[in-house]
Amino acid sequence: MKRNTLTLLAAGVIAASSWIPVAQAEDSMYMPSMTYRTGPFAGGGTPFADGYADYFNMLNERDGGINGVKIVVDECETAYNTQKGVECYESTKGNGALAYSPLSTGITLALIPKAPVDQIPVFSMGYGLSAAAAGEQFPWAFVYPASYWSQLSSILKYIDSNGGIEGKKIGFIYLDVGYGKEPIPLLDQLSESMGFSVAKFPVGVKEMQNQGSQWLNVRKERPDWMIMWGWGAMNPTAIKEAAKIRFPLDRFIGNWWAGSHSDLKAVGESGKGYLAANFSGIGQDFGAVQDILKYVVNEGKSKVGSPDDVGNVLYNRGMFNAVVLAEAIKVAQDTTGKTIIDGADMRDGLEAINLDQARLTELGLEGFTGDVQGSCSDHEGNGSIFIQQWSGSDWEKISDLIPPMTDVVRPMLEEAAESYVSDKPDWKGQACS
Amino acid sequence: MTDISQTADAVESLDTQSDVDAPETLRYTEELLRVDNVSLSFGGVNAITDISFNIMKGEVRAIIGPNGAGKTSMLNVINGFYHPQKGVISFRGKPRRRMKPYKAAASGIARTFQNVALFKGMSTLDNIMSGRSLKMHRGFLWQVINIGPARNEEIEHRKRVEEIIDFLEIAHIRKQPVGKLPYGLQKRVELGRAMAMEPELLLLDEPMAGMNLEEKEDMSRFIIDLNTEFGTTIALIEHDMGVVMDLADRVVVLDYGKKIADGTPKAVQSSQEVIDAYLGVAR
Amino acid sequence: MELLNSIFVAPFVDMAAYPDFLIQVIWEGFVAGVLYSLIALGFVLIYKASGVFNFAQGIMVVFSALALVSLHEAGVPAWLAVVLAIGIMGVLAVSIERLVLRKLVNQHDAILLMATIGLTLILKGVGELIFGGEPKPMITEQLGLPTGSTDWEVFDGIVIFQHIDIAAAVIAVLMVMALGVFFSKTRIGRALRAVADDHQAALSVGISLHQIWAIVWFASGIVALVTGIMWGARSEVSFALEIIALKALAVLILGGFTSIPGAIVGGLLIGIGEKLFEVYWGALFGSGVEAWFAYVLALIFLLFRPQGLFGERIIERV
Amino acid sequence: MLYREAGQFKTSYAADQAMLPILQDRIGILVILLVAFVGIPVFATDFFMGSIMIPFLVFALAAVGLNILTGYAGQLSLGTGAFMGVGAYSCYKITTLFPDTNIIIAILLSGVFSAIIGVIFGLPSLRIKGLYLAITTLAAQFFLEWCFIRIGWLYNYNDSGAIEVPQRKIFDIAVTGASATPMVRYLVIVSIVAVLSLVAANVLRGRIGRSWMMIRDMDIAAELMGIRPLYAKLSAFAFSSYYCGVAGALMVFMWLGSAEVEAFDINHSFLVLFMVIIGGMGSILGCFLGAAFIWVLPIVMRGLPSLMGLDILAATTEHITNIVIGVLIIFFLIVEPHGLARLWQIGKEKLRSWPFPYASS
Repeated sequence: MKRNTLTLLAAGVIAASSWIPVAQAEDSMYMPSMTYRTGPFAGGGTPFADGYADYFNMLNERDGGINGVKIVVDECETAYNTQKGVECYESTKGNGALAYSPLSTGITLALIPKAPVDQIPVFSMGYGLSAAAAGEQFPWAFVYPASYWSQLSSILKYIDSNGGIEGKKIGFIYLDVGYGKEPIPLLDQLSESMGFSVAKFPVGVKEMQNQGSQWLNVRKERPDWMIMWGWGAMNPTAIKEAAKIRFPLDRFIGNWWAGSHSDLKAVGESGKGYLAANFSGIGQDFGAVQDILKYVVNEGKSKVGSPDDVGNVLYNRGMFNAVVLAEAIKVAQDTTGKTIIDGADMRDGLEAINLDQARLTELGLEGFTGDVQGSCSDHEGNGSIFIQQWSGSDWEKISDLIPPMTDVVRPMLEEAAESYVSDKPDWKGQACS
Repeated sequence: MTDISQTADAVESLDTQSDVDAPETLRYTEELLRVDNVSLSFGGVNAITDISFNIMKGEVRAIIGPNGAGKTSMLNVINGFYHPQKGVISFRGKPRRRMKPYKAAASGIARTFQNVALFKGMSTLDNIMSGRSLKMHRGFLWQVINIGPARNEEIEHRKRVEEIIDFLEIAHIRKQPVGKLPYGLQKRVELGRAMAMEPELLLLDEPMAGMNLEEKEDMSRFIIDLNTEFGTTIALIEHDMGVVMDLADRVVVLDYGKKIADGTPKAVQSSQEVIDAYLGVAR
Repeated sequence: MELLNSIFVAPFVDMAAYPDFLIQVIWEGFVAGVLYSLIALGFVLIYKASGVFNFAQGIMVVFSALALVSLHEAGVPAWLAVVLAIGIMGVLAVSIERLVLRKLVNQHDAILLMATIGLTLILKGVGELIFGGEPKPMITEQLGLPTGSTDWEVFDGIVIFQHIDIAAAVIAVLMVMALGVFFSKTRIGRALRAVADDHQAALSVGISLHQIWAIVWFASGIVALVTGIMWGARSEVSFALEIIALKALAVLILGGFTSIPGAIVGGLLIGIGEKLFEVYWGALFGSGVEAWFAYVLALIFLLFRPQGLFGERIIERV
Repeated sequence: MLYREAGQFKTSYAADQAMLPILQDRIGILVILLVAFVGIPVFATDFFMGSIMIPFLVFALAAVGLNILTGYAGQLSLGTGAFMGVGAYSCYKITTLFPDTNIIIAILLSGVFSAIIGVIFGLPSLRIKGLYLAITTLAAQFFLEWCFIRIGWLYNYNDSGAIEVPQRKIFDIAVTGASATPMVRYLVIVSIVAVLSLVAANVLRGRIGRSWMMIRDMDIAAELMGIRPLYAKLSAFAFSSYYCGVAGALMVFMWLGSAEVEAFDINHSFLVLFMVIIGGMGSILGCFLGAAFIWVLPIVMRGLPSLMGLDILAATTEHITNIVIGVLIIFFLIVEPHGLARLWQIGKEKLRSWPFPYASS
């Protein structure tokens, strides 16, 4: 008897896809986790995913979930690959997913248009599309606690407050993909208004570990400061190269994805002095982190390699991602009165978030980050950053919180949002009063 | 004895001349291909040195010589695969120096190869159909929809190919991939492919190498039929002297890239220089 | 006019104005070139002896270096870790020969190439499974490699030489010399050359092809380990290195698939060429030209000299 | 028992040359088309259409493209991803420069641009062969990737550097953009793929297809039979790149919705190559089998641990999937270089002669 391939295949695939766990049980909510524990950026993806999962699990263990509803964290491996990420999204969105945090600009860009259709918000915490900060145009996307543009403006403010920026030359070394190129329009604009000059040094993804030429060019250009938008293996290589050409590392500032423990571990002592922006607290001296250690890590319920990794920059950032989501769930529960919420409620919750210092203290995160307060139109929460410095063995916070230049950044964000929406006739924004 | 030495002398004297008039009056009158003073070398190594001969329309011409004599190189020069450094080749009276192989094919020269050069991934039918490539002209767009002209053309040529398949008695392997056929059959398919081109001049490079007696007889029969029934002019390289003597009208003998004899099989066979060349007499 | 100036005049004026910088650029290119050469060397060894175009050479670099670092992380002393890593490459070579090459004898070279692409996937999967996907710092100091730098004051400027780069160059030279001795003085080496010249003839005088293949794969495994250590010391050991290793393919086109001197000269040409091009002309194209410079150079080169710098002219036969 | 060709006599060359000479095969194709055009849209879930069928069809089309070049014309290419990128970026430019262009036409047109680029990078194939050529396609891959980043015009100088698919409608039904339903997108894509596959099958069976196979099997002999290598090779590059280009446009416009340059990187080229190897070089059917296999395998692998009640890290299954695909590639190259398509063929032969296994055909 002859069968045809396609039907066989179809049967097999339907069977396979139905294996994917459907976790919408009575008393739990489903929280997908897009991770990349493989591929060239696994070094950053792994601690982030650990922190993310451990916080939700801690809430489950300590409090029995959020308002008594447990959170099921389901990991899907994207390998930092957009196709796989979209496939993860499509395969899990039907499970009652509350929000997606893709941890990749490419995947975020692919999900932003899908979010309003599927009614599931996208929370790209400090990455993705800067323009998504404009809530009027992007009701379903959030970039708390700050967009890339806000971050860059804070970094420039830091430089300005350390010897002035006018008349200086700023070198900008970046990963030559969408992520790295994002801040360039703002940099160009601010160079005029603040009176500094810019030299750009793109690093191709394939050349991440082969930056000799870029740093030769840096030596040729002799900038006063260097700013880096890097990720993965690009970071340690850049810091090593900077040290090699004797660039003063205390004038070399990475963005918040270029300042993790895994980046600097490979550099060690020779990276001493290197600066980086950050918005999530460092170390284990927070109540919430201690609870994670107590309820999850020490109970052997974490995937984290060693307990020492808890509290690392990216671990804590992954945890903070979960904190914001958990807080949004709680806000949504409180406002709707439901215990089990859906994606639309989650969106409202995210928009109404108010993580001020009092609330952070309640959560066991005193001084962990600046106030994050969302609104209908503000989807970046006006978050602040601080600057940290590598001591040769660990990160140390060396500055106070630096708020962004909202007055300059906001109009640009809105303009970018407009242009994004312009060729999408059916795009639905929202009116904010 | 005297007889032999005389003919041998005749051959010798011929060799010293550069013109290539036939040693005896032939049945054939029209010259199809003419090779004049051709030399070919690879990075200083001479493969062919100053060779001249001709092929008359309708004859069977054999090229013989010991291994490494430059026979295959000669065929490669004739169908444009190698470009000689010196000399001129004229086909149907038109002289040419450099020619691309596909142009040689277009002008009516086909060949088979010493080591079977069939398209191994294709069936017998497709291999022979491939010989019709030059005769098929329907453009890309017709091919895309594959109805009307392109299809009719395909069917029309299929008819010709089926005739060749019948002629060569290979109907039973029509749809088999050629890679797995026995050697003798592969040689036959290759001949079929060359026939499909309906060439004026067919170059056969050792068509009977590695065959048993029965297969050789079959192949000889095909070659004779091809020559007499279809009137195809044939130039062949062959080691089996018996076959050469039976088939060829005229023979040209090469040794170390030089022509050492040219004439009827009988005349060549008795040439002292030819005998020396084959026996390896030190010179 | 301005364009012509920026192509033909300005870069050279720049070079002449800051000769110290030019020297630095050439030195950096030289060191990168040494590493390209080492990867290409691994390719050439295998191609010479078995006709396999080993696409997996890049991942072998990562795999061996990761094995070394992970062993050390697991508490094994550095010297022992090196020995064990070499051992792992040996086991790998034997298994590849047994399980893959032996079964693919006499296959078309494109098939062999694709098989090594499959091998790349396997090594990647196994490597990430065992050692994890995170980048790891190379154990430079534990291996006794130098870390400092030396300044050379010249032309009113300085040229900085990293000791690790000098070490890389020295080790590369030593390794090429060692391979030279191995090929010319040992019995196995002579057998290897015989195989490279003519497989059939080598077989007929009683040389075991299987043994030879295992040995060359082992030898390129060691070359890979050394490359991995050197490159790892310059940045870190991560799977991202694999893509850089593809540049060695361009090197091979310049140098020819079978020539060891070709691999070295080709590597240096590409290393120095791409640095000079990026630094002095890159801005014209909007920088980042290093990503394709090597390949496009190889492509142009191919059009004029398909057999490579040191390869022999190819005569086609029918 | 039912798969028999006994009694089906061909009385004309036309009938003998038909694409599917055996009645049962024709019925089989009919059933497949029925399932594809009616069964799946009616019964399948959005996930099945959007995340399994659409990517599968995109990859199958790309694999057809690569197979034409590698499997039929014998020119190994490692630049498939970049050629898909050319298609995607062209389509983006067409739809944004001429917003009124019908989206289907824009997609089909975008293949023309990648065909042109394909011909340009195919030019070296006239002088160089085999592995050397593979390296020049690598040059194409990296050079084009760089162009996608560096030439801002290609992505309309977006800040994100990505191409965002605009919304386009046909008869007031959204075909692209986020509000296009998976069913609509699926139907568009399955129609395009079906038509293009038929075209490929036609071309490959005719004079042009034969000239490619001649070049593949024995280029010297082909030339001596009157095939011009210039035309044969470049037409193969053009035709193949056209398919890759359309596949790339479909990938972005019908599936991903937006794309950065990474969507077209070298790993993507390899993925399509794996599909061709495992599916079967020189077989259109193989492209579909290979694409289905390579795309579905990881999804099944991801489902397996939880099905078996194991708690394995998502990353671990990813690694194991890599290993499995690697092993399968080597396995197929050793045991059956013509891949799944050949296994399918053998299965059919067995079925033909069943229950008399030694009655050879």
